[in-house]
Amino acid sequence: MGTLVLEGLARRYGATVAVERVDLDVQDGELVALLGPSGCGKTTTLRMVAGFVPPSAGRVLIGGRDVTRAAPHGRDTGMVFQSYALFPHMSVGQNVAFGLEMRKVGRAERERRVTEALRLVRLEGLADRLPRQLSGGQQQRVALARALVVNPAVFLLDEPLSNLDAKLRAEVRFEIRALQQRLGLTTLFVTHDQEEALTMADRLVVMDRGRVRQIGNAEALYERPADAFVAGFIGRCNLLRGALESPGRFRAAGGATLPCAPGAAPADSVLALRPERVSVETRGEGLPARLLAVTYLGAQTEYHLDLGGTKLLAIRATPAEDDPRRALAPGDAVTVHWSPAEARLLPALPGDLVEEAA
Amino acid sequence: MGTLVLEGLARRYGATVAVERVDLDVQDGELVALLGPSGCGKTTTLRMVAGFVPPSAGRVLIGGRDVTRAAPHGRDTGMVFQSYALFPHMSVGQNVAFGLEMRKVGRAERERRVTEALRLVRLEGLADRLPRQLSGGQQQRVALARALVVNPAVFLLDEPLSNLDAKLRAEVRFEIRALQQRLGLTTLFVTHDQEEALTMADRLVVMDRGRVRQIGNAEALYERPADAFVAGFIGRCNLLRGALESPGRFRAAGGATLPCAPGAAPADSVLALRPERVSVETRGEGLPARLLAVTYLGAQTEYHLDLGGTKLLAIRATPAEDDPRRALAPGDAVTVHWSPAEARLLPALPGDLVEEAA
Amino acid sequence: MRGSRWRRMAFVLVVAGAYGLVLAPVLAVVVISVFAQEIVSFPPEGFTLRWYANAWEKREFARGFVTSLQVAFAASAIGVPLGTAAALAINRGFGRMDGLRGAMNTLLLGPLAVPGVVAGTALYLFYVRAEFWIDDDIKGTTLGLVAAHVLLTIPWTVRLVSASLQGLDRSAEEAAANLGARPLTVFWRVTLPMLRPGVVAACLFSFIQSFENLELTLLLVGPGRVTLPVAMLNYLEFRVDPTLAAVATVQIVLVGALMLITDRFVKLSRVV
Amino acid sequence: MRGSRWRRMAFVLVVAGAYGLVLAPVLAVVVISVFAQEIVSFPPEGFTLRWYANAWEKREFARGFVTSLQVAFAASAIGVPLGTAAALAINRGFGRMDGLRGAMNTLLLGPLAVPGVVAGTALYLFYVRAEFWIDDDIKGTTLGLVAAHVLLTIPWTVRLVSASLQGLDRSAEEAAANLGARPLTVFWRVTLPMLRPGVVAACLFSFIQSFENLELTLLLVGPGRVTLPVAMLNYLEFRVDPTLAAVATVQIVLVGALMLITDRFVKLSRVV
Repeated sequence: MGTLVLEGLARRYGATVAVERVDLDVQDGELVALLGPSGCGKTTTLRMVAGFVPPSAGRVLIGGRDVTRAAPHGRDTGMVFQSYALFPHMSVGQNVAFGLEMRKVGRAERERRVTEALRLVRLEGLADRLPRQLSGGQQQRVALARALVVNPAVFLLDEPLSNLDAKLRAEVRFEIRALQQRLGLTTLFVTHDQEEALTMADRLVVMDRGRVRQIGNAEALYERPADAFVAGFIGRCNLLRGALESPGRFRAAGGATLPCAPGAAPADSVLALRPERVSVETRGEGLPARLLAVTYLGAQTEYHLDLGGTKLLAIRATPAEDDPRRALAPGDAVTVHWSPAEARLLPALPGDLVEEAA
Repeated sequence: MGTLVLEGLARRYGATVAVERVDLDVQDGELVALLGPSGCGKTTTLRMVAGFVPPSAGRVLIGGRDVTRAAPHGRDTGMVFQSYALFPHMSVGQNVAFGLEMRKVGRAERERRVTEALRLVRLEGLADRLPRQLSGGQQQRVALARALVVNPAVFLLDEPLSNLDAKLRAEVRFEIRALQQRLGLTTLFVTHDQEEALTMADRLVVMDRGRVRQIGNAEALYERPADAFVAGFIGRCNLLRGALESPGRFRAAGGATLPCAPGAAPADSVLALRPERVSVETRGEGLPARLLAVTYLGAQTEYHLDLGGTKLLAIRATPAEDDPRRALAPGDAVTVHWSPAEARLLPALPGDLVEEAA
Repeated sequence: MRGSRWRRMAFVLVVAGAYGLVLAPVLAVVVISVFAQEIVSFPPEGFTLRWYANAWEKREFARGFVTSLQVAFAASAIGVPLGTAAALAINRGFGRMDGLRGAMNTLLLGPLAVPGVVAGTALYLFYVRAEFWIDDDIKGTTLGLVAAHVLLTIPWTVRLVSASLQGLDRSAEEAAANLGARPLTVFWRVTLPMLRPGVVAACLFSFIQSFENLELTLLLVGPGRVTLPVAMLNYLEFRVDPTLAAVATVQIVLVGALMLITDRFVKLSRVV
Repeated sequence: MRGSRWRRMAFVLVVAGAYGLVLAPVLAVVVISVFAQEIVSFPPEGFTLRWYANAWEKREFARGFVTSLQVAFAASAIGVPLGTAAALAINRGFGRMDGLRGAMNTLLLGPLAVPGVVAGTALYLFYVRAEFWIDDDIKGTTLGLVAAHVLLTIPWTVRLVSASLQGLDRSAEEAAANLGARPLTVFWRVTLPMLRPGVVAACLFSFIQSFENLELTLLLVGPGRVTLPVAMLNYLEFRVDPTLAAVATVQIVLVGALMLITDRFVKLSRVV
C-alpha cells in the first residue's frame, strides 16, 4: 500500500469546469470519502486518479511516483465500479484472475491468490459461476475481490453500494470498512450518501460544483462546518438567511430575531442551527413559537415551527407516552430554546442554495 | 369523494400468490399507505383497485358500488404512476384535459378546470410545454393535476416520489399531503419507504409476501408492532431470537439473559428492543457490555454492543463535547440499561428473516 | 496521450476506407452520368446532361418509374397497417408467453433470410397454380405484383414497429384507461402516436424495399407493365451507356431525399 | 373480461393472417417440389423426389451453389472485420461529437436504401471504366464479384455491431485497463467477446445477403461462373417446372438451418 497525493488537480471540458482544483493527501491505510451531490466533480476526480480522465492541470502521485501522464494500466490502482463492471463472459474465478494474468503471475500462484481473495469476500466455491448467476451483493463482492487480489497501491471505490438495496447496503458498508482496516488499504471512496461517508471514512472531502468545500473527519464537518453548503449537506440543518442585528442577535429574513453565537458576520451570512439542538417545550422559558405540523417518525418526532414568520424545524426524541408534548398538535403554542453557541453564523457562497429547513 | 372497501381481495398467478388476502376500509378523505418491501403485493393490490389486474377472489367497492368486474375506464379512480406516465406527444394542458375530454366536458368548462388544476399544483403558464421539457418534479405535478382534475372518487398513488431526488422528495411529500387534506381526497398510496408512509399517511397497511401484517397509525405500528416483521420494518429494531427463561427474563440465542416485559411467550418468540431505548453509560447500574464499534452520525451516535455473546445496537443522541461518553472507543466496557417494558416479546412468523441489529 | 492520437487517426482512416468502399460506386455513377463521353477518359472532356435527356426519351424508364411508384405506394399502404397489427398482436397478444413471442419474432426474420429469387420463384409457381384454379390472370397483373410486394413490407414493418413497441411505456396506456378512455380510444389517442417513429420508419423502408425490388418482381411483371428496376435490366441487356447512370442517379436522389425528409421527423439512426 | 377474450382471438387471427401471407409462398414451393405432376392438381397424384434428381443433374445449379458459397464466404470474411472496425471507429472514434456520429450512422443507412439494381449498374459502369484504366478484367472475375458483395456486407455489419456497441458497458473495458491490460489486450479479451452477439449476427446476415443476392450479381458474373440465384434466373428463362422449386427448397432449408444454429448461440430476435 502507498499514499495518494493530489496536487491542484483540475479538469475542464471547454468552458465547463468539472473539477476546479483538488488538493488532497491520503495517508497509507487511510479511507477518504469524496462526498457531494451529483455533478460536484467527485467521480471525475476519482477517474483522474485511475487515469481514465486526463487532468487539465495538476498532478497525481501514487506512492510518491508522479503518474499524471501514465496510462490506466500503468497506475497500480484497484477500482471498484458502480456497475461492478464484471466481465460477463468470464467465470467469477477468471474475473478475479484477470489482473494477475496481466501481471504474468504463474498459474499455481494465481490459483492460490484467487482462492484466497474469494475467501476474503466469502465467496468460496462460486469460482465457476458466471457473474449473471450471482445476486447483486455477490457481484459486488466479486468486484471487490478482483480489485483486491492484485494488491493495488491505492484502492478506488466509485459509489460501490448504490446498486444494493437498503438492508444489504448497511451490511456491505460494514464489511468493506472492516476489510479496508484489516488489510490497511489506502482508499479513495466516492459517494453522494452522507450517512455512508460518515460511517465509513476516516476523513471526508465535501465537494460542490467542482470545488472542495471542506476536508475533515465526521465530527469536524458536523460540528464545525466551514460554510452553509457543508452544514446543509452533512446532516439536516436549519439555514436561515438574514443579518446580524447586534452581537449575539440575528435578524432572520422571515422577521424573527434569534439568539446566536457571538462573532463577526458578513453581509450575506446564514444562521445554521441543527434541528436536534432545538428544544421544544409546552411552557417555560424560550422563544414563543406556533406549531405548523408534527410528524411522528417512531424514534424521533419532527416539529415544524413558525417563529413570528420564520420557519424552523426541530427534531426531538419522541416524548414518552405521559409527556404533555406527546399531545402537541398543529396550531399549538410552544416555547423553543437553544444554546446560542449552537446557532452558528456561516458564509453562504454565491450560488449556494439556502433553503427552508427540509 | 367516496370510500374504498377491499373485501378478501386476492391475486394468484398459477401457483404463485401475489396477494393472499387484503381486507381494508378507507374512509372518506383518509390517506392510507400500503407499505412493504418489493414483492409484498402492495402494487398488485393497487392495480386491482384500478382495474388493471383482475382479482382471483374478493371484491372492490368504490363509494359503495361493486366495481370488481368493471373495466379500468369505468372505475372513477385517479391514478398517479411511478413513471408519471404522461402522454409524451401531448402538451401539459392536453395531458391534464384528457380525462375531461373522455368525460365529454365542454370546451370552456374544460379549459377552466385545467387552468384551475395547474394552478393547484403551481404550474400556471406551463400548459403549452411538452412533458419532456419539464423537470422531474414538474412532471410529477402534471401527473397529479391530470389525476385530480376529473375529481375521482378514489385517488391512487403508486410510489409517486421514487423518481425524485432526496431533497425534492421531502418537499413534494409535504405538498401532496397538504393537497390531499385540503381537498379531502380518499387516497390509497403505495410505498416501500417507511419514512414516507409515516410522514404522510393517516393509517398504514404493512404487507409482506402477499399478506397484511398489521394495519394502524404510525404510533400503533411503532409502539405496538404485531410481530417481528413489523417491528423490523417500521424503524430500526434489535430483534433477538431466544426463549423466555422466567417471567421477565429472556435468554437470547447468543447467550445473554436480558430483562424483558412480563407475559407469555411462544417457543419461537423474538425479543424486540428499539435501539434508541437502550441507554449507554460509562458506569452505573445496568448490564455490562463491551463496545464493538462506535459510529458518529452527527446528531446521533450508534453503539454496536456485545452483551456476553449477544449483539445489540444502541442509538443515542450524540453526547455533548464534555461528556465522558464522547470519548468511548471500540473495546471499552460500558453498562447498558433499558426499561423492561420496552423489550417486547413478539411472535416470529415462519419464514420471517430475523436478523442481528442492522 | 500520444498513443491515443495515433489510434484516433487509424480510426478515421478505417471509417473513411469503409465509407469510401461503400459509397464509391454510388459517387462514380453520379459522376459518370454527367460526363460527356461514353467511355470516360481523364481529364474529362466536358459535362453534359445528354444522358438525362436520353433517359427521358426512352419512355420505358418513365413508365417504369410510374409503375414502381404505384406499386410501392399500394404495397406500403396495405403492408404497413397489416404489419403494425401483427406487431401489436405478437408483442401484446401473448401475455406472459415470452418464449412464444421470441419464436414469433425469430420466425418473422425468416422472410428476410429467404433469398429474393427463391421467394420470386415460389410466388411465380404459386401464381401459376393459383391461375389454374381460379381460371384468371394473376402473374403479370398489377394486383399480383402488389400482393407480392406486400410480402416484402410486412417483415420490415413488424420489426420496426416491434422495436418501438418494446421501448413503449405501457403505463401511459394504463393512464389513459384510468382517465376514462375505452380500449380503441387508448389505441388511437395514445398507443399509435407513441409508435409514430416506428410506423414512419416502416412506411419509408417498405416503400424503398418495394420500389427497389428486382428479384421478386422480375418473374411477375407482365409485358409492357414493368417496374423501373426491371426496365433498367432490360435496357442493360442490349446496351450499356451512361443513360443508365442518369436513371440510377435520379433514383439515388429520390431515395436520398425521402430519407432526409423522414429523418427530419424521426431520427432514423435511432429507430432502425 | 369477455371483451378481452374477443380481442385476443382477433389478435391471433391477425397474426395467423400475416404469417400465412408471408410464409404461404414458401410453404407452397416446398409442397410443389415434392409433387409428382408438373401442373399440380388436387388431390395430388403422388409424391416424388424426381425434381430433386433433376436439379442435381443440371450441373449449373451445383456449380452455382458452390460459387455462391465461395463468394458469400469470402465476402463475409472480408466485410465483417472491416464493418466491425468501422462500427468501432464510428461509435468510439468521435469522442463527444454525438451529432457527427448520428450523421455517420444515417449515412450508413444510405447503401441499404440504394436500389440493388442501381448499385449493380453503378458497379458495372465503374468496373468498365476501371478495366479501361488498369487494362485487366474485373467484371466477370470472382474477385470483382467478391468486392461487390463486400459492399453488401459492410452496412449490415456496421448496423448490427453498432447496436451491440451501444448496449455495451464501457466500464468493463475500463476495469480491464485498471487491472493492467493494454489497449489491444482490452480489445481482444473484453470488448470483442462482449460484442459477440452482434458479430455473430453480422456474419450470418452478411453470408445470407451475399448468398441470396441477385441484383448486384446479375451484371457482374462472367460466362460459366454464375451464382445460384443467377443460375435459377437463367433456367427460368427457358423453362418453368418444379425443378426450380426443388432448388429453392434446398436453399430455404440451408438458410433456415443456418439461422436456427446461430439462434442457439445468439438470440437473433434480440440482436437484429
